[in-house]
Amino acid sequence: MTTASILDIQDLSVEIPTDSATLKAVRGISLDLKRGETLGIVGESGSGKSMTALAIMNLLPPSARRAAACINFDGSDLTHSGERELATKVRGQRIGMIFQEPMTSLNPVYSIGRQLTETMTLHRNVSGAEAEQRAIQLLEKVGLPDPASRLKQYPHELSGGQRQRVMIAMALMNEPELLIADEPTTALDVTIQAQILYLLQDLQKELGMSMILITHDLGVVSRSADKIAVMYAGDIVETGTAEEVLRNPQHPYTQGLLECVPGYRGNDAHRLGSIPGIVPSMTGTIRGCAFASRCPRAVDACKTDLPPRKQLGPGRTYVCHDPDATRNQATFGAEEAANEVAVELPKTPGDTVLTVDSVSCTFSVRRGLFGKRKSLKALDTVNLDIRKGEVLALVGESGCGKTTLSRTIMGLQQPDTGSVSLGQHEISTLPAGQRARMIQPIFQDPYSSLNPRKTIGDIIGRPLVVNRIGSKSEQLAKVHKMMEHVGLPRRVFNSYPDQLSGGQRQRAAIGRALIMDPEIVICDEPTSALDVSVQAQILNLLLDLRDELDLTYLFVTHDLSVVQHMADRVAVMYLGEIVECGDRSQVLSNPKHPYTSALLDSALSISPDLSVPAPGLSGEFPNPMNRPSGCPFHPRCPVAEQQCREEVPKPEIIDTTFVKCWKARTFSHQAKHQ
Amino acid sequence: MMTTRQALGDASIASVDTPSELEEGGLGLSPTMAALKRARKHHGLKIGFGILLVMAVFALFAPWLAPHDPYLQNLSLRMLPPVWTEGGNWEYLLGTDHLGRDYLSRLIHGARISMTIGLGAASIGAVIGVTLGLIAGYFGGWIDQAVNFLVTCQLAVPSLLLIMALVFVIGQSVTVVIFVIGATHWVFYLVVTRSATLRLRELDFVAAANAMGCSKFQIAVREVLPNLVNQIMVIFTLEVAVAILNEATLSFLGLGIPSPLPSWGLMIAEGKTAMFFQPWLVILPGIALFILVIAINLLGDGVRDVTVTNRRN
Amino acid sequence: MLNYVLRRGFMALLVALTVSFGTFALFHFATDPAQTIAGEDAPQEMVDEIREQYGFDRPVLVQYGDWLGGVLQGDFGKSYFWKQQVVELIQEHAKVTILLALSALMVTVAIALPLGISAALKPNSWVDRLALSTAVSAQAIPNFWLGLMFIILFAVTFPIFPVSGDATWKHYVLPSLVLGASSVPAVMRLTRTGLLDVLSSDYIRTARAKGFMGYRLILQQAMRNALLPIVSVLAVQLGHKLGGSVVTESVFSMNGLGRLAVESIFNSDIPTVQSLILIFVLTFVLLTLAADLINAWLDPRIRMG
Amino acid sequence: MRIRPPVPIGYCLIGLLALCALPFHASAGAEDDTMVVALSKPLTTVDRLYSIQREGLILSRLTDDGLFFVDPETLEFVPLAASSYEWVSDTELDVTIRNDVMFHDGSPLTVEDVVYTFEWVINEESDTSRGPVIRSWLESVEKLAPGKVRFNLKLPYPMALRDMAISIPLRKQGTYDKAGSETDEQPLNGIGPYRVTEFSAGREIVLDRFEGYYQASPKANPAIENMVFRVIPDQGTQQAELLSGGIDIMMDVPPDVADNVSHLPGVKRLEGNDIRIGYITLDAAGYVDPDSPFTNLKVRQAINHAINREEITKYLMRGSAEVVHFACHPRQFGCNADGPRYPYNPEKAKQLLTEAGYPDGFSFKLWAYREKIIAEAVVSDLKAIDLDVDLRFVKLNVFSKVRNSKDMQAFFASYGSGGTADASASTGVHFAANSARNYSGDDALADTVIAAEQTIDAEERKRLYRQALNRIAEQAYWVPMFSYSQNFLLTPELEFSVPKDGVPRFWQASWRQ
Repeated sequence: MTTASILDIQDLSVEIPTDSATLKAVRGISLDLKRGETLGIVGESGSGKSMTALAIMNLLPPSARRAAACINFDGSDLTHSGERELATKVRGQRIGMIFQEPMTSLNPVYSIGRQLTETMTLHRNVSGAEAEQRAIQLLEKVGLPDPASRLKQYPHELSGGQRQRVMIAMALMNEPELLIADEPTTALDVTIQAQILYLLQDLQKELGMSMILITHDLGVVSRSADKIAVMYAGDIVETGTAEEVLRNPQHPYTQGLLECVPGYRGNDAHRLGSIPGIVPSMTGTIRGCAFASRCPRAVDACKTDLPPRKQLGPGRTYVCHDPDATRNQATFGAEEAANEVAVELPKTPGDTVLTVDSVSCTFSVRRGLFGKRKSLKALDTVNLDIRKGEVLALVGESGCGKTTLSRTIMGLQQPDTGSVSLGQHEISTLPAGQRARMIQPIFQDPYSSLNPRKTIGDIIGRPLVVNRIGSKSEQLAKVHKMMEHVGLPRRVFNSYPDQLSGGQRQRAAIGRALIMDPEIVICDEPTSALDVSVQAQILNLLLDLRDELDLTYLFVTHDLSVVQHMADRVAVMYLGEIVECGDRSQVLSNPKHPYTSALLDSALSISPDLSVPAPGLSGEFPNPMNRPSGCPFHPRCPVAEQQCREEVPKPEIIDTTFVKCWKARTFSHQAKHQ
Repeated sequence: MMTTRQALGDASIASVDTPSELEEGGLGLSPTMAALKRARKHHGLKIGFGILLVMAVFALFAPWLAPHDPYLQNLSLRMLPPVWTEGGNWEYLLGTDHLGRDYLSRLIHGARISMTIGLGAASIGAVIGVTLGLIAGYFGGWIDQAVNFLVTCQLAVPSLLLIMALVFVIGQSVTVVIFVIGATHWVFYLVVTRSATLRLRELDFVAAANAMGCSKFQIAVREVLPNLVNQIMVIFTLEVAVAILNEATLSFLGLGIPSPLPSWGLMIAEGKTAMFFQPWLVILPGIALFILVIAINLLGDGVRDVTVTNRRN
Repeated sequence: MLNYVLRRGFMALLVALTVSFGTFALFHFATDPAQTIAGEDAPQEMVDEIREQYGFDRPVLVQYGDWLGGVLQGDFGKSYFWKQQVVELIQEHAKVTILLALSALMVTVAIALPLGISAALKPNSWVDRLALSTAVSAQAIPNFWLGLMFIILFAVTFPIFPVSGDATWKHYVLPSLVLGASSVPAVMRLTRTGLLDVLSSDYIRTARAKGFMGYRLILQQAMRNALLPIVSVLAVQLGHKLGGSVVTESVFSMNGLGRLAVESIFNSDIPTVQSLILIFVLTFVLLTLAADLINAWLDPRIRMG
Repeated sequence: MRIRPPVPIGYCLIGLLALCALPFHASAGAEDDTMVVALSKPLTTVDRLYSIQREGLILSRLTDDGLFFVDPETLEFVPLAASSYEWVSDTELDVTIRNDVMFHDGSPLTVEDVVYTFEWVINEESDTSRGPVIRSWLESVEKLAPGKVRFNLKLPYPMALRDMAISIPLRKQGTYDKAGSETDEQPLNGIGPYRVTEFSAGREIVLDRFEGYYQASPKANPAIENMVFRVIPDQGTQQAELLSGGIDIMMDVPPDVADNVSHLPGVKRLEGNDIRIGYITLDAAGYVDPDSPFTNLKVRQAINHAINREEITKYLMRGSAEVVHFACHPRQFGCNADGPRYPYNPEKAKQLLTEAGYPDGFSFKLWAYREKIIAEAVVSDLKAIDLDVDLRFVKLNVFSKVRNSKDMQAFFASYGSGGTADASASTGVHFAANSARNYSGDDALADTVIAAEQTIDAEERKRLYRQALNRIAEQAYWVPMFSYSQNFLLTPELEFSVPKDGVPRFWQASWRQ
């Protein structure tokens, strides 16, 4: 590594005028990036990290205003470059950029080839053929098979991961010196995320690029970045090497954030740390420390005076008053956690309350205006038991059929064959009201799961009204009690969902699900739309409520760290089938199915000393409309043999774990993770 | 909207999430209050609303505000010009028509007719379109296909011709005109309601309602419909304007409001034979129409602007 | 794709049949075509005889079947009122309407597209405000009134263009302007919002990050996407214009399909009305089909799904 | 927005007329000897045998001759293509044909052509518009000698000459044999002073002078060489065209327009009579409802008294329009009644209504299909005596449907008698037993009318009509309103004598020297 700076940003601010006020998205930050280095910018949504990335090449939305003392890129100051200069000299040529949404970031009406080659022909005096040559070369490099024929394809013909590879190839067309990757893997599944990160890391080494990696995921940043800048409310609150920041965080926010990550403080911690409140809005004049209102160590000075930037070493800074008075104050519920762990009782398996018996589900889908209808097998003879009082985690990548399964369990979707029974009753024969009393859902997106036209009180009490349970006053009392349970202040009773934060909304959704005292709650990715600090609050709440109300959870998720934290048992789904199901400890520490093993490899825990592992899985999640023959996993499986390609594996039970794999008995998981 | 939000990136989410979970933090405005607050800053909306208010007052209190009986004919005082031209008369500020009726009084009473037709027809269209749109969007399948067929029928036939043919065979009266215009202007409601319902149907709060045991009807009416109110309101205002113009056109072509009712379109038609000589007969009702319709459109655009919410999805 | 076209064609046929039967029944119940054929002052004997001769006293379904049978054999019948083959009649009138519709479409495109594009490029600028006020005013002006004002202004006060008729290109100038103006607001608004949407999309940001700017960004990256909704709306607008611009044609006394349709309605000239409806429905369906095909050509997602 | 006062527009119009040296329609004007006439309604065919429109009649007076024609001065029926005629008996008519008459294709008119024409008309297959009427009186036509034909009538029919003059133009033998191909070369092969050179339905008809026209005809040697009939349905457009030189003459101009336009220099206004009358028919027979107020004579009289016909005629019809008191046009033969008249007297009307048992009035629908302005004025008058009138202004075909199914309580209509100056064309048509227009339900009256129609003797016919008309007036079956006035607007260059029966004869037109 050389020590020459390639990018030096001083005092960069971005303001976005809105209807009512001016939003200070980025507040005078300074950054320094050395040649060949990777800088990870970490922050929750609203911290201003994406705006920072866009501000470097002035790609901000038209209304945004940028100001900076200097943005020194390799000796030239970009602050004073006009649009024309940026476009012709810098963008796409010396600085490449990758965005979060691979689905929308490619122009849908032009072929991949055209979008790749034009990047080159626009800037360099090369022929189309030369550019095409380079494009093929790069596509091969980013790991797209059969690159020459890809050139004729259109973005919609590629999967998300493939598109992100194309995006990367496009950013590399002119061999930029700096690559800015704005949440490059957030929209992707874990296995694909690992592949892409590995690819980026590889390419960077090979090409000697510098990189700015923007992400909210501490695991990702811990593996990929050399240096980390933590952003909060438009400001950089802490910088340092990955090791320093993650192992020895100085700023209370960084500390809190890390406490919130499941698995950071060991797998079995019952309660997560959490940061109360949410990011304040950055409008008007900001006084004091922006984190003061959420900080357990805050003293009066934090609320009135701007905190100083403290330098611990070269490139190691944090912005905090660091009041002595509260220096040793334990933070973010750590001691509670200690108590809780003690309270936790070993679980004894209860009776089976819900049985899914060989359920299959097929949809018919038409593709395009002229296409024919095709059938899509979403569920293929799924068997599952849920036992009283347990948390069963259903894990899988997007498109694997977890949502269809949870809908089928709730009785919202009729299975083609098979049945779901709840106690003695088959769910499809139960009257809607009775079913509702036994089973209730909590959904992923708290923005869409609450009717924006109803007040919170209405929403929570609605199940009672629909099922005519109790008198008006009883209903009201119940709603108030439930709001207390889920930690919603009374005054939001007459508020609309839009007036609440994401965390509050999810609390309301939980309240609505629990007001009927259901036996089983289906949590469909209840935290994946939330920031990590809020996720911790909700996970804590869910666990508390389970103990309090004796609930059973079916917890649908893709996040193995959450599974690790929450689940008693785990079921792994792949292409509409359950490929492995068993106790958490069994499945996660000793996976029998190669897919489970690959999922575990791909999950990136916070380990600054490790880099991104080489992906154990090749290829993409297949299109459910073209199911591979034999074992559906065989095209991606590292241990697949002839038998796997031809015969569908038989389900078997090995050490109390259900598994569906020909190689289950011989396969052993080489644990690369901790 | 979605894309603008994306351009703003994650920063704008912070502005949405302004209300904080902090105990001492205040709540944001409720959707209605927020819209009203935006409305106070919207000039087009204020102007449109103001004009409309004045015209509505005229329409409501026409019998007391009009200086003459709009039906009283005086054949010896036919075609008097407005007061500012030669031969004008202070008694008849805007002159008289071909039967010697006071033009100003007829214009004032005309506002009544235009507004009745506009509101009536747009309401009927809304009822038909929203109902069909909800049903088609929510239930899908063959019902959706059938509704889609109806829409194609409706769109494929030139609507003015259809209206004319219907009025022609049913007979002219205010009620018929309201019903016929209403019955031929529901496609816009339907398309918007249907696509919004299709979108909402996939949202989790509908699944939640399903899971709590709501019937399909309850979901469509209690959960989905309230979310369409803003959009329906915007379409409603625009359709009121369309209905008013349609009525005027129809009356102009002689198939709308029957004489001697003072419809503006009819007044233009009646004045047309003399338009080169008594142009005010044509110009005045045209201006009245223009002002009314522009006011409604300003209001509609304004309502759309202020009710657009920064909601996700 | 053939499958798709066939499905659409079948739909069109079904629509045409439904609508034509509807009108057929409507006219038979409410009007007396015999009197039309006979004329205003015709004596009773004549009207009675005509009624019998044309079979107007038979059940509606039988009469409709008769007509449909004729159509299937390519015989659209003879106009009651014009005593002429309907096919010839429509051929004569279609010329005017097609010319008018196309020139009006050109007017619309010439005004709406540049205005919409410049408004989208500079939101909240004076161009944007001009475009918006144009749209709001054009929406509010009654079409027929605009026609009358144009006649007063440009044909009588300043006799630049002829008052009425359809003989020369000059006759088409004012009607095209009036008819074209009527669809300016819709097309302009759509162009503006469509382009604004595209310009704020992620892939345009990508293109900017690649170094595109200025006219290249608009033409080579944004335009094709922005065109998609415009193609659809233009097809619908053209369809409506071809479906007889009743108002414009009557204000300017042009012998187009719209006026033919109105006259035929007024005269209960059922064969003509029926044939016109068939033509309108088929035109509309064909145009929207064409728009879909153009969009499929522009957008691979539609093409391939 | 300032409203442009009318006067400047007037000046502009004057200026415009000065600019007319650059006309858009080069066809109009004396320079190229072409007269352009505006038609309000499209003519669907140029063959008079297949059209009964007034426009067709006007055109056929140029392109066709019948055996007889209506003398423009006396309005009597006199020979035209015939040289003489003779009633051999009440039911036999002999007609001698001229020998110098030529068709437009150059062939001479023969007796065979005459026989062919009439046999074609009475042939059920021919489907001509006047066929049913002619068949009702004409039994057969036979050739007596070269140049002479005999018409055998089914019954005595004094109006035979009228039908021949107005409805039956002569056709070349075999004209209709080649089915449907009459439009080949020449749209029409007539014997009139003008030939049709171009015909496009709904747009225009072009005529030129037929040089082979027989000199002995009173219509011989018309002054203008070319005529164009342009269809312009809209009155306002017609005005604009006249002012900008696009047309030379407008017919049926509404009085208001005529007044306005005639004040401009460069436009000439002509006024003339029309044999058309306007009237209101009341459902005296109680077809709609046997208990209808209109079955009460006092109610019908009240309505007669309530309508201010004088004012309506004076202010709205104007020109030479006159109030009409009986069910015929005063200029028609037989229209000489002396029955009761009902002067405008709203008090008396109110009183009659009270006597009839309707002190607070009642409500009904008044149907109308033309002259909306009159209908509106009538409604206004009736409202003044507390009648609640709902005006149903509809198109003719709807009007006919409702009227023919006897579903109207009252309707305002007009009748032009086909230009015939004989009471049979008005009184006869409206009160015959089988007439859909007859809402009187008075069989005795119907008998009287039929008797009059089948009487050849002039005095007896007059007596019968007087009897019928007085009965109508006594019973107040109608509210006779007014006779119409015809307004023509034309360029001052044009010389044109106003027709007495409302049907212009354009062969009389000429350019002012």
